[in-house]
Amino acid sequence: MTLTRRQMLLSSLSTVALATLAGRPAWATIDPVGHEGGTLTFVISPSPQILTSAMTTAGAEQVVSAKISDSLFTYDFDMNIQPQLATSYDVSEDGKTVTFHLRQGVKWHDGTPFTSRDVAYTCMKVWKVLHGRGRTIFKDVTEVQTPDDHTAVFVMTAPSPGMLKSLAAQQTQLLPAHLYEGTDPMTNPYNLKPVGTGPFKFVSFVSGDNLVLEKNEDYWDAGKPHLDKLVFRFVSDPATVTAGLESGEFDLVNQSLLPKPDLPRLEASGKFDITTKGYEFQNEMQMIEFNLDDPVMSNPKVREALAYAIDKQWLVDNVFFGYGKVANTPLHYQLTQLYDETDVPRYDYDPMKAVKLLEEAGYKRGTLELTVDPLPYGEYQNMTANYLREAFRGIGVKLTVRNEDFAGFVKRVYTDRDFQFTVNLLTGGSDPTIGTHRTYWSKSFAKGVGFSNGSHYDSPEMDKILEAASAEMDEEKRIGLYHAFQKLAMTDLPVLPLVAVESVTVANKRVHNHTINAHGTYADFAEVWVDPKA
Amino acid sequence: MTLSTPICASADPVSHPAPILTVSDLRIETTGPQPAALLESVSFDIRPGETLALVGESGAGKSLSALAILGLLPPDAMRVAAGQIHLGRTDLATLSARQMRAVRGGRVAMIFQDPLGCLNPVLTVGRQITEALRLHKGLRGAAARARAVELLELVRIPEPRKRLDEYPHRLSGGMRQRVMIAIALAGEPELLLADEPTTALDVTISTQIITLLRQLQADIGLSILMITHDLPAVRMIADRVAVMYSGRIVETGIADAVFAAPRHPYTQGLLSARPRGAIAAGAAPLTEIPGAVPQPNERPSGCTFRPRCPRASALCAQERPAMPPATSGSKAACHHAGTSTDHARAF
Amino acid sequence: MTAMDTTPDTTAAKARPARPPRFQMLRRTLGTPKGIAGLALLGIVVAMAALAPILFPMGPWAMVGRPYTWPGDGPALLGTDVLGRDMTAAMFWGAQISLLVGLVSASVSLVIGIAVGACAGYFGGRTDAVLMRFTDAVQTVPSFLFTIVIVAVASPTIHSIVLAISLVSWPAVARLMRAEVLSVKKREFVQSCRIIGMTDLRIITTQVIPNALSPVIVIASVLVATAIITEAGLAFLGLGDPNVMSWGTMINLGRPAIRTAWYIALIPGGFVILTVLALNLLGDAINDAFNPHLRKR
Amino acid sequence: MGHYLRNRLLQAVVVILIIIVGNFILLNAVPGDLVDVLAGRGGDMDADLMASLRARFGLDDPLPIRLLDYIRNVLTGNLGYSWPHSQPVLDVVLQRLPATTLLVILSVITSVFIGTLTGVFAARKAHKLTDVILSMVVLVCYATPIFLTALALMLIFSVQLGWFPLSGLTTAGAEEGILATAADMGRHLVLPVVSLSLFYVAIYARLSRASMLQVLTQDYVRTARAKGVSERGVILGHALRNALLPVITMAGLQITELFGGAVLTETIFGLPGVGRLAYDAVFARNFPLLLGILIVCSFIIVIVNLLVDLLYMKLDPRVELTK
Repeated sequence: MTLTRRQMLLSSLSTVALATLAGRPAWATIDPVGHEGGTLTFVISPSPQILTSAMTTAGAEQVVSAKISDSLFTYDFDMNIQPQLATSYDVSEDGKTVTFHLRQGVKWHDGTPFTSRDVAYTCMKVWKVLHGRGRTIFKDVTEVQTPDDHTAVFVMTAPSPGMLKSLAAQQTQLLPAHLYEGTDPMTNPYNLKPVGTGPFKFVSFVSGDNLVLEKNEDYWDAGKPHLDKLVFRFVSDPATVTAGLESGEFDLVNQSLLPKPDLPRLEASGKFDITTKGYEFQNEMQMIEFNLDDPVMSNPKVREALAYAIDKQWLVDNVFFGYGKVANTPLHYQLTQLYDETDVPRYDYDPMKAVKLLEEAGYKRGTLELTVDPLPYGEYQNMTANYLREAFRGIGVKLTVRNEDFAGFVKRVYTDRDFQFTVNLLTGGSDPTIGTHRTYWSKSFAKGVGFSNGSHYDSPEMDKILEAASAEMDEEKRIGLYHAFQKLAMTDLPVLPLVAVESVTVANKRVHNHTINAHGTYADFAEVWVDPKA
Repeated sequence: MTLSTPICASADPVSHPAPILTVSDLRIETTGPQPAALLESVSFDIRPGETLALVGESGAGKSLSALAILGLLPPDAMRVAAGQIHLGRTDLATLSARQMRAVRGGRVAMIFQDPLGCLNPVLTVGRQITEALRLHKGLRGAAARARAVELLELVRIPEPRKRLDEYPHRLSGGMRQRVMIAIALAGEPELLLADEPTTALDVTISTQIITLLRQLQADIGLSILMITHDLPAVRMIADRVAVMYSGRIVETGIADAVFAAPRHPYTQGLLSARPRGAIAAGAAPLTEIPGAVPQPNERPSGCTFRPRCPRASALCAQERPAMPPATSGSKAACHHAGTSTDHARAF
Repeated sequence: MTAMDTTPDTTAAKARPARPPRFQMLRRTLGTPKGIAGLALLGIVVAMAALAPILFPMGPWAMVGRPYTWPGDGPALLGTDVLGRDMTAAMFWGAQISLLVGLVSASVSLVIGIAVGACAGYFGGRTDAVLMRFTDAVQTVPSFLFTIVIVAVASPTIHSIVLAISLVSWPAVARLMRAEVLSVKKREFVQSCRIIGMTDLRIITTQVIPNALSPVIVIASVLVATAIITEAGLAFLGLGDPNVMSWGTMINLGRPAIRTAWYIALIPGGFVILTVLALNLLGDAINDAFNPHLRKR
Repeated sequence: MGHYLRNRLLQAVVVILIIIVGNFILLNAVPGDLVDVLAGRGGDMDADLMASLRARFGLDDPLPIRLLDYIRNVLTGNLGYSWPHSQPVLDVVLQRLPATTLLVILSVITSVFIGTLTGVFAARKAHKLTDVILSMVVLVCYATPIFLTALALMLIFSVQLGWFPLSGLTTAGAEEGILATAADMGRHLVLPVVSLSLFYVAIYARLSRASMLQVLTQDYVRTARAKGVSERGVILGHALRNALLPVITMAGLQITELFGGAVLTETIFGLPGVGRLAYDAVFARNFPLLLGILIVCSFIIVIVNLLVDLLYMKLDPRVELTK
């Protein structure tokens, strides 16, 4: 991503189209196509409710829509921009105008040509209005001009460095203006029988069961896709997923949707390709969010005591089955350039120290009772909370685990703020500005808004670091700022990072090219092929 | 007594042809590790066109005799341990299950005490009659229906055609018993076993049913084994009477003779227990005889009536009285039979 | 459970010449093979519940070894669960929760059902119509779905689970009670209570309910069994109280690992079956005792 | 008859109204709403967007007004709109109804048939060894929660033996054609139907055994025997029909319980049914959808109950239309 930032910088000065955008480069990681045709069965959960991600950021919708609909760019593993429906772009000197040159000869699945009008419509009427993240990313866009069918000019009130990294299909999918204009996008029937420009066309959708897509014969990238059919199965039961993989009923599953205890066996069988790549967009962190408004939690000694009471390696080994690393800073270790543990306060497992700290804070052994709210999403947060109950009992703290559903959790934590601490899973994103800043920046605290600054951490020093970092164009300075961030975050400890989670994709070995760029299984799958002999 | 003269179409047993039913030395026991005798040495016969009444208190074994004739004793609970039942010359014990089914409802039909419970509530009257016609006469469809109408007419049911499609619960008690009789007559039986046919009915209806049975007997020459403790009904219909007590027949004879001069103390008690001049509801207990019928497994030694008998002697405790071999008139299984002529004063 | 408290000591029972009929009923219940088997199985579960704090004073959550240790492979008799907790301890403590949930929710739904049924049957007319339509409404919604909704509304704690189960299972009791009260209220003693001017409340509580109670008692064991199954089902869906150890919670935890470590789900499943079986056997025995004419022929 | 039907339907309307009002109030007591969930799923919504969505979804009107609006809409056949699905509630429910209907009908037929057969057979062999063994098997089936049966069946027959597909109602993307599709659905439905049926087989077996034993002691059975009816004729022609009466009532209850109540089975076998839909709707705070499901299910249940009553009347002429 450093590269993109420099590109951004460069292009804003020179207004020169990038040579690398001329065509799809031949990636070294791509397996040469060995077979055309066949069906791929891809398991996801939960069932998507609509088949477009233009107005939602929900994961299932994103996985599905990226196969049907394109956007302007894709990104390689190093987050370098790769062309999709935009072949090149220019940025004006003041950074306030970005011109996209669109690919010619692209047709929607219904035969209508794709034009700049589609880009203008989707950006102004959908992303800017209805898309959670889009509202932030495109908030400074005042207008999308369409001087001709193949040029879209984004006019902004301020430069938006984040925008060019957010134009992948799963985030900012393009919609066919001719089918959406003049309708309410949220109730448009094409949300359920989508018309895109992507490699696969919609065939049928049984909510809660399956979605069938077929090859788009008129795909703009000639010779692709290689699959005849792409079938999505919506299976909520993880044990069923493993069983289906082993029986060959399912080919591919992402997002760690199967029970981690099954992974060693799958790995040993040699029949599966297990990878943690392709989640560079996510970088999930399991962490404890302390409610600093709570009188007990606001005491830093208590927070430190609890931090010492937790054996994070145990969590990595037993809850995550090794798919993750102990988190010693708020940044995911995969952000290699920014991650830095030097001089960052550490809280290695030391229950004796925890007891001592609690006593210093005025809580004798057995006098402190706490409640934890694990995020009800997947089983890992709940299991960690269950571990915490035992770990805290070791230092004489009685912990009650609260079980509530997703909406109840969001309401309790972010609206009512009636909690002591959570075990949460936060998406860091490909850059700290995307996910991590929200958690620590005082200005992102807002009652009723989920997954923002849940601790209500308010430190002018931290705000200064974060604000400087998000505007800093110089990479060295940026690294320095984030080092300061990591030190301060672990000193003040509003949030205790537990595990840097690795998501897992498991594929039958007959499936090739399922993870070839930063989007992983969220990519368009134009390159995917299946080996019928394997 | 409402009827002083018993019907005696065939009062002279000697002049009569061979019996159509002969029960000899029938013994019925409970099954299980310690079998108790429910019926012991029961013998009686019925001649064509004759009505024999089996009389006695509940639990005496009257109904069991009838069920044994049809082979309908509950198989898990009871079995025929000894004795024979001959229908004409046929020993029923030798018949196969299929042959036995042809006897049931064919040569021998049976009607029961509670006509509501005895009719299947979910089937129409017509269906229940035609079923018997199909089984025994091979009649189906319209022919069966037509015959069913005739049968209903025979038992004096008004508007028979309409009744065919009705369900039993829509009919009155007397009507139901007539339907039962119609079903019984469907197979044109030689012998009708009537198990307490009037007990569940009120007095007027009961009389009507008895009258109907008499008329049928006259019309089609039916033999009837009438099981009852309704003594007035017995007087109306029976040619001969057999009095049962505790699984045995204790007295038997021409109905008139038994009624006029009962010889066994039990019969005497039974008759005196009936309030004179009124026909009491059937099920009233015989409070005038002290004590109760003993349970089959608690029967005393010797004469089983001994504990309740005013004439019981030492002999009664030692020796069970046997039925005398006399061939005519009434006879009683009692060591002290007939010592009192005035049965009214026996107690 | 009521049967447990009054298990007759046969010698003592023989010594007493005149036993109250209810006592005889109990003897008849417990004398049958079904009754004996039911009591024995239930006895095991009750003993487990009672012994849990003595045998496993650390509670059901103590981590005793590596997660996913198979039964027999480690110190824990029945193996360890997904977090290395002793399955044996979990089973013993789980017995407490299952019995508690079963008994409390059955009692609550009996109370509601008896009250509603008795009022509907006794007062009749408009009261009856209103109460019975309400009963209809509760019965028309599929009960498990309704339980889920209530638990979700109140968020899953042992209290909300018990409450939800009670709130959906009373209508059967109410119907039974109503039918019985309808016949009881016609009887002379109720009529005479009216004549001497007893208040309705007094008549209902002292005359009507006691005399209409027997068929309701017969279904009590079914209520307990159903409550235990429902709790396990809720926990299986993740709607269990995480702070009590229930067999259903254990099944839920073991379900994702069912291919790797099926024992985690199936052992508690076995205990659920055992308990419900015991209750059903006991229920059958009680039913036979109340309706002896159906027992043996 | 007409009078009876009108009365019954009137009662049904009252019942459904109580269900609507009761659940409306209940559901609005739940913490969190649809927008909270949407925001949570995406992870990044701002307060303005959330407020505007709440306004769109009609979540910011006072409760009584929303309730009245809702009832008015329901009366005109409009069950509302499911925003996350981008479809009217009724459409969403109707898409999910076929799976549940198939599941319910097949399991009712299976369990009534096998259960009654077992029960009658056991009654014929009452207190003999066959009966004792059958009764024990039945008792264990009766004591086994449906989800455990489902789990065990799936583990054995899908996972270990691979005889049946693991999950779903159809093989997505399989060849078309009515016969092929039916066969495919059949294969997918075997295990769910068996696991739902086993418990009810136990119920019907117990019920019909007891009822058969009771019926066999009735006088009319003795009459039939005395008429010379064969044992087979007694059982099939006379006893069974009477013994079936409680079975019919139970079948009505089973249908009631399974419509929407088959959540666990639908979850385990990944069937796209209404039970699962309702379950998801609870957690998505999609209350128009949940209410819609409850209304549609109640409606079906009311109809089923009516049919059961009519069938019962047909089978038992003693039951008269009194109300």
